[in-house]
Amino acid sequence: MSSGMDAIRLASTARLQGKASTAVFRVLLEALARPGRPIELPELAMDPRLPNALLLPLALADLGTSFWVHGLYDERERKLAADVVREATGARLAAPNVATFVVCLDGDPSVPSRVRTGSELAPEAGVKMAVQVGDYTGGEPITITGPGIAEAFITTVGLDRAFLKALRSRNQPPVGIDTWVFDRQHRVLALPRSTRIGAVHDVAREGLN
Amino acid sequence: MTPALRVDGLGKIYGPGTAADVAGTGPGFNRVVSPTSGGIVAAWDVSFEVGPGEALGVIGESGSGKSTVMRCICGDEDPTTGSIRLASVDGGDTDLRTLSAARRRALRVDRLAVVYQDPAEGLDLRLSAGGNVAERLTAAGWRNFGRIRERASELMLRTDVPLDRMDDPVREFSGGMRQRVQLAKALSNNPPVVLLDEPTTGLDASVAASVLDLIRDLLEELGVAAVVVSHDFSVIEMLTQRVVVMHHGRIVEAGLTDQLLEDPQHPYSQRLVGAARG
Amino acid sequence: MGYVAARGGTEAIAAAEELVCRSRLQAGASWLELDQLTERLRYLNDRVMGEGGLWAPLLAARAIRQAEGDVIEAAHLLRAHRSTLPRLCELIPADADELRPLRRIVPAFREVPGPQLLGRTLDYTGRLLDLGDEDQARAAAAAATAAAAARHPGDDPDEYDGATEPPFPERLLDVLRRTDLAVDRRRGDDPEPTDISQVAVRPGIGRSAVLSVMARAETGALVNLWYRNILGPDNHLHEVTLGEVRHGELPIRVSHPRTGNPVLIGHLRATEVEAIEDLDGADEDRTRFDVGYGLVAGHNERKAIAMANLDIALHRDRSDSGLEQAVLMTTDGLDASGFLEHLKLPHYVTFRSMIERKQAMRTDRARNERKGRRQHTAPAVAPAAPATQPAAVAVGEVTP
Amino acid sequence: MTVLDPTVSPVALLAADTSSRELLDEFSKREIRRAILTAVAVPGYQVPFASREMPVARGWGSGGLQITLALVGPEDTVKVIDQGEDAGVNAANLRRLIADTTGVDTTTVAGEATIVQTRHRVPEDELGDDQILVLQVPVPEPLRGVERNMTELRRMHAEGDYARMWVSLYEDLVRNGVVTQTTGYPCLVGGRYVMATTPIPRWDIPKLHRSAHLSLFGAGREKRIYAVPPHTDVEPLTFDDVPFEVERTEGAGCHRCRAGRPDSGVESFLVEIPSTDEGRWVCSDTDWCNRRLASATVTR
Repeated sequence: MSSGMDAIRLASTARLQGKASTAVFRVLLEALARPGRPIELPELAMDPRLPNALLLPLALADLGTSFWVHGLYDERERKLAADVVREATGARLAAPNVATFVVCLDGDPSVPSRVRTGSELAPEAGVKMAVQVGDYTGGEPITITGPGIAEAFITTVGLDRAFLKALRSRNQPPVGIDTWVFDRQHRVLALPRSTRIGAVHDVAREGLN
Repeated sequence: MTPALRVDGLGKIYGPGTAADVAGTGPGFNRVVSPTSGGIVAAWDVSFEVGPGEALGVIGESGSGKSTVMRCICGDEDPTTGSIRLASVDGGDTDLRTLSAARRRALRVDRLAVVYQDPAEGLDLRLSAGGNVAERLTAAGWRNFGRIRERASELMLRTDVPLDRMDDPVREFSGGMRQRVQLAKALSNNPPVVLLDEPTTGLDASVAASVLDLIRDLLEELGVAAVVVSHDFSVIEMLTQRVVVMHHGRIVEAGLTDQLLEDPQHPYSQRLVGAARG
Repeated sequence: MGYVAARGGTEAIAAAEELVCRSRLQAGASWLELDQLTERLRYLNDRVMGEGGLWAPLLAARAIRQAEGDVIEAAHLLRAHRSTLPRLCELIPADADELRPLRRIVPAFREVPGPQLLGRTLDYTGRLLDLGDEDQARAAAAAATAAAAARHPGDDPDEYDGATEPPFPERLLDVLRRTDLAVDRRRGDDPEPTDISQVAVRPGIGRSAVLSVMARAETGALVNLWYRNILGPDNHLHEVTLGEVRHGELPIRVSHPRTGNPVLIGHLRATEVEAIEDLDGADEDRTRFDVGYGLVAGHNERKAIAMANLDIALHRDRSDSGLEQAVLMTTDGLDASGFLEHLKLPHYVTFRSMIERKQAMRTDRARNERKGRRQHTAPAVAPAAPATQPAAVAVGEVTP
Repeated sequence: MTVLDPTVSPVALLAADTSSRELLDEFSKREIRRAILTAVAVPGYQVPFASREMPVARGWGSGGLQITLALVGPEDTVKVIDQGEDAGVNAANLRRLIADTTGVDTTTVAGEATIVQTRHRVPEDELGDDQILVLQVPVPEPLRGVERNMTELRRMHAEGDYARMWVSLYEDLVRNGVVTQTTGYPCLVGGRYVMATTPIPRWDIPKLHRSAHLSLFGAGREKRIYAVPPHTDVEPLTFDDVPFEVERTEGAGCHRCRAGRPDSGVESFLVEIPSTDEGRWVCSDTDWCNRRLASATVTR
């Protein structure tokens, strides 16, 4: 079977319609409103070969939007993912610096510096970015404060220091990147541009308890 | 000591043209229109410094480029070339032209004040006199109503605006009183640099004289750095210690105000002084 | 839990809706057929499609019938219906040169390339109210309809049939360009027409969006904005000379979703206008003309002319005069009338808050009068130092 | 589901599931959802969105309705109020549109709702972290009173340049002795954007400040969506020495549930019945008032 047909077949499992689309959106919204808190994704019919990070464009993209999929390790996987998103949403594939949605499959720290962040006059042009990680326990511990967070807390989100540093440098609210981090346990957490990500590698570890 | 304001090699061309098209303009050619591009070289190669507590005069006839220089410094216009530095911004290391439009506008809140010839440019005539002062103070972060009222009252007293007019719309004020309110607003949060553009032009002679007195006293008291732009040597003589003479967009002479008035070197300066004395 | 009907309001609106439907049905007249609207009230039908932003003659007729002739209500029904329809693909921008004219006039010249074709227009019909006998008129209409149905295209050599006429080779703008009399302001920064149903327009948006807003505007609003600028306080407009005024059929195509090839899906009627402006601004090229453009769905010449004239005015008006904002934000019939009519909604919470402030002002005034204090000095609260107070706040010796 | 037919447009396949009763197609919902997400990520910023025509007129809750329709799923329960009242004609109309076209459950009890759509009020019951408040907004621009030009307004928000707003407060105090802004009091959100608080009364503003719930604001006619996430500062613009005052009337109390009377120990936003007798005040939140009455009866 050609990879094109493969994408069409996979897209049929990934095409979020009606209730599924609404359910995924509500989880993405809930995650964004309460940054740093992992939220369970709804049960979906999506083929398990497809990474959950694709759910961001799958639930929100359409004819009038564009997307980019980034992944250095597996070009076949990356291309297939992009074909699936295009097939399942009608969105255009575009360069990372203009895309409405960016999916980062590998946590490559160069990605935040390559996407659009909007401007003071048009914060809405800031990218919506999905990052796929293995699990949240890995990565750099950070403190999180800002809107949606009752009290600052320390957590890990599965992203390493370099990625978080790149993200922090691009987030100058109201300009910045809204990030959703998907793990492999069917969960998602969000780091909107309004969230202040603090470094804690030099903070006493007791803070984690 | 770092000058409060430093302008280096400032140039402004309206319309087409670059530095290459400046040749053939200026006092030596008696024209400001570039023979190569047709653009208007309103100002070129203008450099000066103003120290804290010092007042510098910029004198010239209309069309000499003096107002262009002022508008470039305060950010109303973007110069074609040159740099502008304030001691209050990174200790004078940063050329203001490299800042974003938003940051440049923010400088007008507490680093730089402008007093325009036409009070309508510096004031909102629909607001009360106190409200105009409040605009500058709230922009600078003042959030205490009583303190703002108190400060506005002080300034009204100091600028001879009757206190019982403080809450009246400026629209109802005479030209002289509007100009006093403009001074009160500009100086309300002690900006380190003040630019005054023909501050008394258009006022009746007696009113102009009293406003001039007020400006002189205020500049002395506040120790701000001031740039006074005027076509009128009597204004420059009264307010400034040093002066530059502008003609066809260039500085043709610079010196101490009293010396230059006494003994102008450049023929254009001589003509200006002659006209003023005559 | 199910549907919880709140007491009162639900019954009231259901009863009102029932009354509307019942009255519409029992109007005491025969049922209004859709073709009576599309064929006998075509200006009305065209206007509703234009302002509704949807070319669908039978749906527009339904909307007019349901709205009992309220044009804005009918446009609202069309647009709300469109909201329920998925947007499956984008049209290929139509080429106005392909318009097959049913009518074409060029007021700027007596002899032009192609014909001056008066066509179907009310312009020179005597504006005398027809008080003829109803039965005779009915019979005449029936006879004419039957005769038209029996006739084949081409039977009558004198009858113009737009469909057989090829597109005209040159429009007036082409002539002006050829003779170097027109400013060329074709530009590349707005290549894909903006679909205004997909974005929130605001000042600074591209010309295609501005033109779309005018094409969908309420006819009366656009005509009024034009006239207001001719005679009213705003004064941004000159009277233009009309180049082309055309009404005709425009072919509409889409890209095939898989092959990408253009596919003809039908025609819509449109009115097109070119308005020629004599440039006289200080920084404008007085040796040339500029041209404003209007194109609206259906036959609606006054709207297309207002649009073309406003288009050129917007291009010339580079100041912050507010004309652009006025065109973009105030000409939509649904926006304006919806907001106007929302005043009929309950407002007793806001009104209560307003009364409360009036009382607070009186209390404050009374308190100050008792104290014999001027009303507008600092409040009795002890002034505290502002949090962000600059280091020095005083002017010379008046330092407190 | 025929998905392997390459002649069918992939977009048509995505659209195919939309049931004919819905007021918004899948793509319209997606566009609204994108705007909602941006709004939550940039608290207080007015995000432009396309704004579809709804079966209600512009200015009649079309913005709130679009947000609610973009949110609701089968698990939701919706409450709709206008002026605090579930039974108001506009609330009833919006509720029936939402329920009829989505099949979602509705309620009048604030605590039972997952989504509360409202015009002009915030319920007296404190909303929880599993609830979303959707506010209908007629005029989303808080600075329009001091500036009409949209380009300049955009600049002012971009630069956080709100001096003229402060001056208008100053002038108001000078002229009138009190801040006369009634409903829709301007607030600074998250220390960054000045936001129009629809026209809810000042009484309701503290309920938005660092709340547990998410608030979404929809302006359909002006095509803007904005948001206050949970636990976000919503500070009414006022001078340090001029306290922000909510609506209160000395001695007034609800003639039904007695809220507001000194002996009741509880306050609510009261609306006036134009009469001179004792019963001239009543709670604007009718369901809250009803429940107080019912529980008082049971207690007795």
